[in-house]
Amino acid sequence: MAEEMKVIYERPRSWANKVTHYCPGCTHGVAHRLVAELVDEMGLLDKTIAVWPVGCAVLGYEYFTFDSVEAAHGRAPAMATGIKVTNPDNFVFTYQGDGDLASIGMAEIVHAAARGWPITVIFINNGNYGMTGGQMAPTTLLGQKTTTSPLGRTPQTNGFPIRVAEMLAQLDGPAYIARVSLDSPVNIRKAKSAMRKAFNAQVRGIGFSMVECLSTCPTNWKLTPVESMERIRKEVMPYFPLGEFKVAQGVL
Amino acid sequence: MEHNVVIAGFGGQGVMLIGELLARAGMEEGKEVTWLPSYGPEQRGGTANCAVVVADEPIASPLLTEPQAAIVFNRQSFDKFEPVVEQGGLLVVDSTLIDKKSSRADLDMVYIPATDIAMELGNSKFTNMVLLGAYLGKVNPISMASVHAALSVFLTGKKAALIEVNKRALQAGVDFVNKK
Amino acid sequence: MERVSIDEQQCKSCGLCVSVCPVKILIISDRLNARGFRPAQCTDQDKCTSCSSCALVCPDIAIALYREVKA
Amino acid sequence: MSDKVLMKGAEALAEGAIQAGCRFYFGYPITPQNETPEYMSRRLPEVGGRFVQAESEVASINMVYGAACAGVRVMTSSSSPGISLMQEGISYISGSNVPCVVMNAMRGGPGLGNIAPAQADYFQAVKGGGNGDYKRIVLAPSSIQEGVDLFVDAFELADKYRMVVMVIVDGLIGQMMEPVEFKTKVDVSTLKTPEWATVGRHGRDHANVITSLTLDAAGLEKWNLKLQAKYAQVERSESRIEEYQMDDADYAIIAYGTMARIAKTTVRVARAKGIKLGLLRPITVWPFPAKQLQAYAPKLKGALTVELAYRQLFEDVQLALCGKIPLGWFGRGGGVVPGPQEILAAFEEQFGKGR
Repeated sequence: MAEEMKVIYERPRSWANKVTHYCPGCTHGVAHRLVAELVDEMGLLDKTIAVWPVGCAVLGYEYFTFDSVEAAHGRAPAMATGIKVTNPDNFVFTYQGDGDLASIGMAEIVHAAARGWPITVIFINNGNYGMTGGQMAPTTLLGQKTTTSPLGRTPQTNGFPIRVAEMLAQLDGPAYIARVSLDSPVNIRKAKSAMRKAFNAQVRGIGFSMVECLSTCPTNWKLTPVESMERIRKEVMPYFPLGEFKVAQGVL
Repeated sequence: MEHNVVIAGFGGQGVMLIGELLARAGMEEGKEVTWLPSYGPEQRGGTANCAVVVADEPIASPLLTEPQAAIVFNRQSFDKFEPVVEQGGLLVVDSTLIDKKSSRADLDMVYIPATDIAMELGNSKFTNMVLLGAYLGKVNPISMASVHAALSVFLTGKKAALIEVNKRALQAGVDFVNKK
Repeated sequence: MERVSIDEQQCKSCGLCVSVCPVKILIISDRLNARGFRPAQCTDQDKCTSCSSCALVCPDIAIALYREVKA
Repeated sequence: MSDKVLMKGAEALAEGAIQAGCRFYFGYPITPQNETPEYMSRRLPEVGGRFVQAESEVASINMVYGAACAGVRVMTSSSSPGISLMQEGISYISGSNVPCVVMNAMRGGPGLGNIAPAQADYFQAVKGGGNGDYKRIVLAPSSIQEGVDLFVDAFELADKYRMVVMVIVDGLIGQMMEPVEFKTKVDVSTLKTPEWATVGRHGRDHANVITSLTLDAAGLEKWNLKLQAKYAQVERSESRIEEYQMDDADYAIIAYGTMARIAKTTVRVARAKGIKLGLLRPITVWPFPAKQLQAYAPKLKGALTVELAYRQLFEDVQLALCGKIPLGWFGRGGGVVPGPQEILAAFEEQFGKGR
């Protein structure tokens, strides 16, 4: 039988092919995979330096075949700035969670965005501090129960969730800001195309780019992976709408 | 041999500048020099002073708690430094602005109406040069020629036209102390 | 050769692929892999439409997809 | 005329860093060292480098961390409160084994304190500051020329040992002017990118990863032992001291930086009075020149530690000399700088007339 098999989908070369430490169904793996696919497709493997956060993705560097550094909590944008300044032709991205980026590292992300220098940020918004056991994050929704908001987040005691994408889009520095969701095949396809634009904004030297990814945390949300995906659609998206908030000329 | 002096007055009176001029002239002669400003909030608008050391040997402390000499441009500086000049030291006073006399018998005192002299030369801005001239007329840490050479480092471009009048102001200070 | 190739050692049994498969050919198997998870399994290779939904949602990069082409 | 130029310390040290091959500077303004970043912002672009004003000291040091991972000569500078904020980054950089230079123009503390000269960050610099078992080499120049020369050593040592080198000065050295000569000019084109640097694979057969994280306790202990071995090597090889008028000295003043310089005048004044006083000035305060101090102990009747702090340097002197000779201490804090006579008075009070 003269039949050949055409590859529809295979593991990216940038993927180190290890079993990750992430919990079953956690969408960190999806975001990782999209990054690896784009690095492959855009021929960036030799030029890439990833800056990993403190949080669940702290060991991110284990899973890729490009160069990596590990930042202090929240400081990834500063470290990425230092790296990009020394070698402007390299491709530098940070990968940060919501505690890392929107709480302790808020100053660093805002000023990196305001400087507008071409670095790319993959921002994982799963509404809580996953690694430390599910405490309240700046992105935790009102009413959402966490280990440090056991009765549910209230504005009186905890303030309001921060919409980072919209906030950074107010600045003149960024070239591309989008919020995507990793809840379904169709949205994951859209997420990848947003990330491609974000990568391109850097590769083409246009400026700072960030993609906020609505993600799940089945373990701390105490939901199954499938229920977690549903929660994104039902509860998270109404507060954190998907879309492109900033698209500078030349970003494609 | 080591010469040291504290130069003190209001900010804007050219206190720091003549200190730096002295240090630069010393360096031109191949001497060891230090110039140490008092700095901080008091530098802005208030009193300003600098300590200058010119020596043949490497300089130990640039900080002068008992200077050999002080050049004072205003009353506050007089009050601050007159008591601490070392025994037998020199105090140069702009008598146009400071009507006080020292109560210390051990000091070599120069009361010079420096602002008046500067006005006669055309502008009170030359007061600092007149006072520096008076100091140089009394002690000779460096030659006047070196000071002249250093002047040309500060006064360049359009300001180069002011070199001559600054030299005259320096000389007026020297002449005042030599006449006495 | 398989159209849906699942690396059973990478699979953590999250079930996301099962939930998105439009032709319902994925199930969680009864076997345990070396790390104690019951991996996903394809029950009917011939029915796979190569839509890629399973690979897209798989957080463990455990799924590869192929399609026959006539030589 | 020689090649000497009259320069302010804070600017001369910046030029010294550039001559030493530093091409990247990240910093945040704080008095009394603002002339350093200002100078860098003018000069670095002229030599093909980059200056970045960060949003905080926390960001500065982490930018330095990023650039250090790329294997370039990079520095930051700050003053005491800013250096406190940098301790996080300094610990990470140390834990990751990458090189950089940090300058601290120490000022009066604690808290906001003031901007006057102080040495109260001695413990922070030589004992700790950030988390974990790490050390940095700490150089303490006492003149502008020495500072400029030490900057060359600072970058060499940082690269050689892959560690943080801190240069500690104060506002007095930063604000004064002295003639200075730039004797060494490092040709940056001769500096090779280290094989460990994260600069993109560019054909390399493996990924470089720089991290201070080792979750496995046995593994982290092993890493710590490696660091400790390196620090022991630095302690054996790199401690430095200046000995001034020590040949016939009965007594010594032990002081560093600005304080040592002022104490030099004390030595001269004392000798004019017939007191055989000398000065032992640690140039490296870590590694502390304990062996050199101990070598003098048999000849000395006593030693007075003088510092712009309260018994910080004194603690290291005690560790080196306690029980060997009588030890005295004199210090002023809060930015007060004692003059040479005040130091001599303290000496005479504690050791008599020195005869």
